[in-house]
Amino acid sequence: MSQLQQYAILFGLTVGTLGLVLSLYALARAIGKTRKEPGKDVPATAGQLSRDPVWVRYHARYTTFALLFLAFDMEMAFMYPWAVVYKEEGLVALLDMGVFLAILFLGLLYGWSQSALKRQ
Amino acid sequence: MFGSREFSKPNLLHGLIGRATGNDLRVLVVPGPELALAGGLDLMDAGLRMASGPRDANVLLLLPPLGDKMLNAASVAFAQMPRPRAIVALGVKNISPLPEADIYGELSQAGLIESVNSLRLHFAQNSFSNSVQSFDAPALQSRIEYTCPMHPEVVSNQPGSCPKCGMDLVPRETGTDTGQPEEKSVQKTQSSSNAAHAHSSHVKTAPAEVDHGEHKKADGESGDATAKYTCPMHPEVVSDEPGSCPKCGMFLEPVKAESDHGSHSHGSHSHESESSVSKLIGLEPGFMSMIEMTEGTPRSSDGLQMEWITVPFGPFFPGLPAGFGLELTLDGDNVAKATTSSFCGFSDSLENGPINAGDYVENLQGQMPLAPLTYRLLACRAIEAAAEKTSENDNLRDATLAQERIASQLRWLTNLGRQLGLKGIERKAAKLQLLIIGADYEQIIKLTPELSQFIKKVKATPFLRRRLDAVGELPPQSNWDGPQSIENNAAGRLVARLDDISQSLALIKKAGAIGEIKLAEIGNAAGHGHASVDTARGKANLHVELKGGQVISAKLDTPSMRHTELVAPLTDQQELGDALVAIASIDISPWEMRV
Amino acid sequence: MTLELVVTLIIAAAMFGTGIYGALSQTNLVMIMMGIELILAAALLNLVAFWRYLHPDAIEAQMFVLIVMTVMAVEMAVGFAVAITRFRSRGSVEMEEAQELKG
Amino acid sequence: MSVQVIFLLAFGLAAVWFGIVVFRTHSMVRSALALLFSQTAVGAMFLVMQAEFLGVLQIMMMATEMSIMAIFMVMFMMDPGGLGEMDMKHQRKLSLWAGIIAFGGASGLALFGDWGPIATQIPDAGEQVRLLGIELLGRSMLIFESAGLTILTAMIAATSIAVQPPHRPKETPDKSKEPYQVHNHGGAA
Amino acid sequence: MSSFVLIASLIFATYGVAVIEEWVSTNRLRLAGPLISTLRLLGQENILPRKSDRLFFEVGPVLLLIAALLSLAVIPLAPGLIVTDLATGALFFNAALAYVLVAMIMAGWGPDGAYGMIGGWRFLGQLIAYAMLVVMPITTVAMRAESLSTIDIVNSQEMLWNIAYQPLGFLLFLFAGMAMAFVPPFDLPVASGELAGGVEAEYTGVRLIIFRLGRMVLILSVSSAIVVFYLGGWLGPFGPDWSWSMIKILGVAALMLSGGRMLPRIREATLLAWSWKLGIPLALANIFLVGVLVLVVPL
Repeated sequence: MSQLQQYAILFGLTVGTLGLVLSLYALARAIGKTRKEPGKDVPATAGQLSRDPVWVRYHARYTTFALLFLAFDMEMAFMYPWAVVYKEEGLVALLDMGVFLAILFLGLLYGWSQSALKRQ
Repeated sequence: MFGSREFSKPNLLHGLIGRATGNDLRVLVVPGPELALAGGLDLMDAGLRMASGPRDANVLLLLPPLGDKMLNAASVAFAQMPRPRAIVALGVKNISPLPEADIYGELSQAGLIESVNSLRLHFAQNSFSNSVQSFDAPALQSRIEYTCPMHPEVVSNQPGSCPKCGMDLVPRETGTDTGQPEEKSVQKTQSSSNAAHAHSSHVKTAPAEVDHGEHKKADGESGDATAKYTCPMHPEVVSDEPGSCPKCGMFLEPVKAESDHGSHSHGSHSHESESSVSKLIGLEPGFMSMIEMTEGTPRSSDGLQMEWITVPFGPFFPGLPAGFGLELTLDGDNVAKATTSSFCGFSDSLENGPINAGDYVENLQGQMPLAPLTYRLLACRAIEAAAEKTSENDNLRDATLAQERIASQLRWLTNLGRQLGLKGIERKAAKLQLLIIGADYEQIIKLTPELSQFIKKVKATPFLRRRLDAVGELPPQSNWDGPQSIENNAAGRLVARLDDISQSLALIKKAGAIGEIKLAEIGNAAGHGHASVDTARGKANLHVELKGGQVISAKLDTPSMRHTELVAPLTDQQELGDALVAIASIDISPWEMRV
Repeated sequence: MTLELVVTLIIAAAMFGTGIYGALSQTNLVMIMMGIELILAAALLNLVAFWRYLHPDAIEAQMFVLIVMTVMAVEMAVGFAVAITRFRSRGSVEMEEAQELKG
Repeated sequence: MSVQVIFLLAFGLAAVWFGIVVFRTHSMVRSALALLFSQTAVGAMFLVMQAEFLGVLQIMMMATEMSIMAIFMVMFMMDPGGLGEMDMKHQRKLSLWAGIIAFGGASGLALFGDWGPIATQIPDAGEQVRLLGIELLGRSMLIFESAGLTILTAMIAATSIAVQPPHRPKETPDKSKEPYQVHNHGGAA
Repeated sequence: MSSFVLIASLIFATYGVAVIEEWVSTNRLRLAGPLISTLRLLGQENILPRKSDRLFFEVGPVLLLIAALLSLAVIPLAPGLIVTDLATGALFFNAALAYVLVAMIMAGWGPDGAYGMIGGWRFLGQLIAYAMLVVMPITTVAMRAESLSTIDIVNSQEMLWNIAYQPLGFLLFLFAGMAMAFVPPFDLPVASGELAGGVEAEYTGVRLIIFRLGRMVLILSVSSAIVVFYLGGWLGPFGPDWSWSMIKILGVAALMLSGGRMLPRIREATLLAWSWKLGIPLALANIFLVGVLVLVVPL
């Protein structure tokens, strides 16, 4: 099966799931309508109505983890091709990737020492 | 009629769905699962599963006692439950804002099982019916109030312009006051400022420009030598360099000392950049400056000025005590401020004149459903002290008190298990609690090995101590008289409560029998009496004044009243999950809080 | 066959144009970085199109794509670090209010 | 008009349309996720062009990175929910013209440049990954290591800028009554 | 014919995971349980929150289901029984599961509810903790198999399963897999004790069916990935090969669901700290260990 056919199957799988979901929605709509009642469509917070909008500038505490993750994530892109050819290349591949991983680990250690790996 | 979904002629599929709904019941217990356990009802055994919120539930189970604030909250929860839904009332007759209950049963395990079976029938028959009515309740009405985007504390009922900054007020929907548990404090917190974004009007160069310029920004690095830096929260902390305040870690803000007003001419501080934002060169008119918006807001611990939201963790929050109204101001997922209230506090029953001693004892016991016998003992002892009489079976009474303490600690463990996701502990503690509550002396002795084996299992739960020992650090001089523990954190309190169970078991074994708590015969004695009882949550004391066999005045001081002040320091700047576990670890009973 | 190459290049050009419009018109630092991301994505698209249709044997093109992806990630990391510091000291990352950073 | 062109056009138009939505929508999270789906459409175009490893990599990397961009946008932009319909743009005319000229130039180049023979013979997916691996360890080892160094400098730069130096007062402050003098010996000038 | 068998076995496995999940959480084995709760939810009203972001509210659960199904597309139940045998199958599994995060952010941000929003952004923090720990063990598995295709990976475990060959990688991948499928003790976004249902709080009716179905397929795909990468896929001493992979998948799912229940829910700060300070160094050590092992041991 050539590659393009495989991607076509994946695309078909996605469209098939969308079809399943839409048919389920149609079945649910056929079963009955949702009745509009006061207070029903307000976000439910455990017995009280919270009407104020909640879309605020959410203060995430893992910002420094995120920065380190953005840079560290790239290492994965280089590791997959290396892993595939590793057995052929033998020792030079191990040393090569060793240097690469050591460099990245250095960055991680620096972050660790600057207390970036903590809940800010 | 208020529970079923509308469909003209229900067909086979609707019947099937009705039967399926009947077999998969998700219950939202009002006031809370602890009440069911205290009343000896085993919901799991009856085939009901706990719902985590109103959207997840299809059965509303009402248990006595129910105040009107609790009923208002129940009507809000019922309104938010998706149809088909049903109301089951056990041992409760008048549930005014809620519609007529679908099934009435009496408050016992047999009554519960019988009402669950009739509930399955009810769902099978009229999950779908053609005559349906909308449910409405006073707590659901909403009215429009107007508030200024820049100053959330300015609130008025009709449109106009804000007295402080002249911007026109923005409509905002809010509940009518009858629905809210207590007066919404006028000083709304940050939350309404994000409603500010509903305003599309541009920033007018309002008179308030003047004070912007004065407020010099704390440019952390290039602090010039003459400026003084002080901490916004601790003005007495004064330092001549930028940094963070040793007391609270907040960033030190530059203060406008008189001496340096004229002298600052340092490069980066050119006077021109000091002028207000809107006079910056090259700025398009109508530019919505963000500096103005984030200027006044307090800084979080990592120096960023973020917006806070006020989120209610209301009466039916799984994991928190039932009926405990908690409102947290969240900065991200850190708690910045916590305000507590109670949906079912007790009220002094002496407003309408003195009542005789026997009724006072029954009345106090009725108001405290989570610890009825404890407060009955407290009332009897206080009245007997006032009448200088001593009851003969005092040590047997202590055995009853110990039995109730064990039941209360086991309910606390169920709550902790539900909050931390430990289903095994939650189920086992509930089962043991149901056995203990109805047991007489021999049964308790037979239960002792099972109980101590369960205590060992809880202590051996992997990672439980590690999860709890960083949480719930009580401030040093706080008046905490609950179970004393060596380590001052949630893990210490867990171990203290487990030891409390074993001590109570030993006490019951020593007492030899469980005594019935009856008020000694006092005739028409008079005088002052004081008594104090060591309840599961701490020391409760009652001061009673008797005249002619009648109680004229009584002053009750319960542990939960004192411990609610601990909630704020306990949860300050804590992560949300830790704050909730800390609150659960001090085991507040909203029934013991004043209304 | 050149039709596919030209179609891809035109789409990459359209993304490039959108990226430039975005980067120049937005006032917020983070939105400007999104514009740059779009420009880099257009560059990626061109690279892969050239590799696929013109020189499939030159595997260096794929290596070049990996490097451009690294640039995207690194640029975002440092950009957000600058945004955090600026927000901490000034309270906003609107470029309009960054006049004092001018030379 | 082979199947490939149709899919290329479909995903391409989706990518460009999401790119435009990024700057037109008011809600910040919508704009961040629009960019995410634009990058995913670009990844899908790589798949259509049979560069499987790059396409799957692009789809994966961009999902996590653009979500992180979404949280940073929510943290630093004024009205993340888009309730206020605020328009945060300036120098509209200039940027519009710059965009059109850029598009015109690039597409002109694409249309009128002669690209020479179109290759039809492409290594299959597994082969591509293997060749890339050998290339990585062979000729482009220096590029591979310098990419590592770039990532290292990015990590160090990001951490040193973003993380506040921990402020610990040098010695415990004394409890005297007069105003609280904090003595930072040798602190930052 | 084989595609019909494949679809039937996937549906059976998802139903099996749903039965195990209900059995673990209510201590009652009810084979018709998932069917009954699906019918109940089908009959429930579909409430739309008032000022919600309608697009996110609708797309969230559907994207979760599509991401989980796409990640299942590269999992082989038997040598021929696979939806698409991509040459970069292991990478595609990881790419598909990255969109679980996007779905959770949409489902959290959409309905404008406090619990959902906090749950959604918490899951992004959780991703930052587990993402690297998913990637590096897959690299070592690919190292041994010299290819990213999942069928080659299973064939490479002919002599010795990867759980014995690289146990450290197995433990890290199990830890990261449970965090990826937000199975308790890592159920931060949908914590019922802390956030009253979190991201699921605002969903009712048929959208909740899609959300729960997506979650079950996600648990199935994570446990089948563990089986394919570490427990030798369909390799088994005797009997039909697809039965082996089915038994192993349901076994791993049961292990994940019941094992996790015994631990208290982890704090997000602890999860991040542990995975960055202990997880990533261990993963790097695992790469070196396996690197040497692959060169030395002829297996």
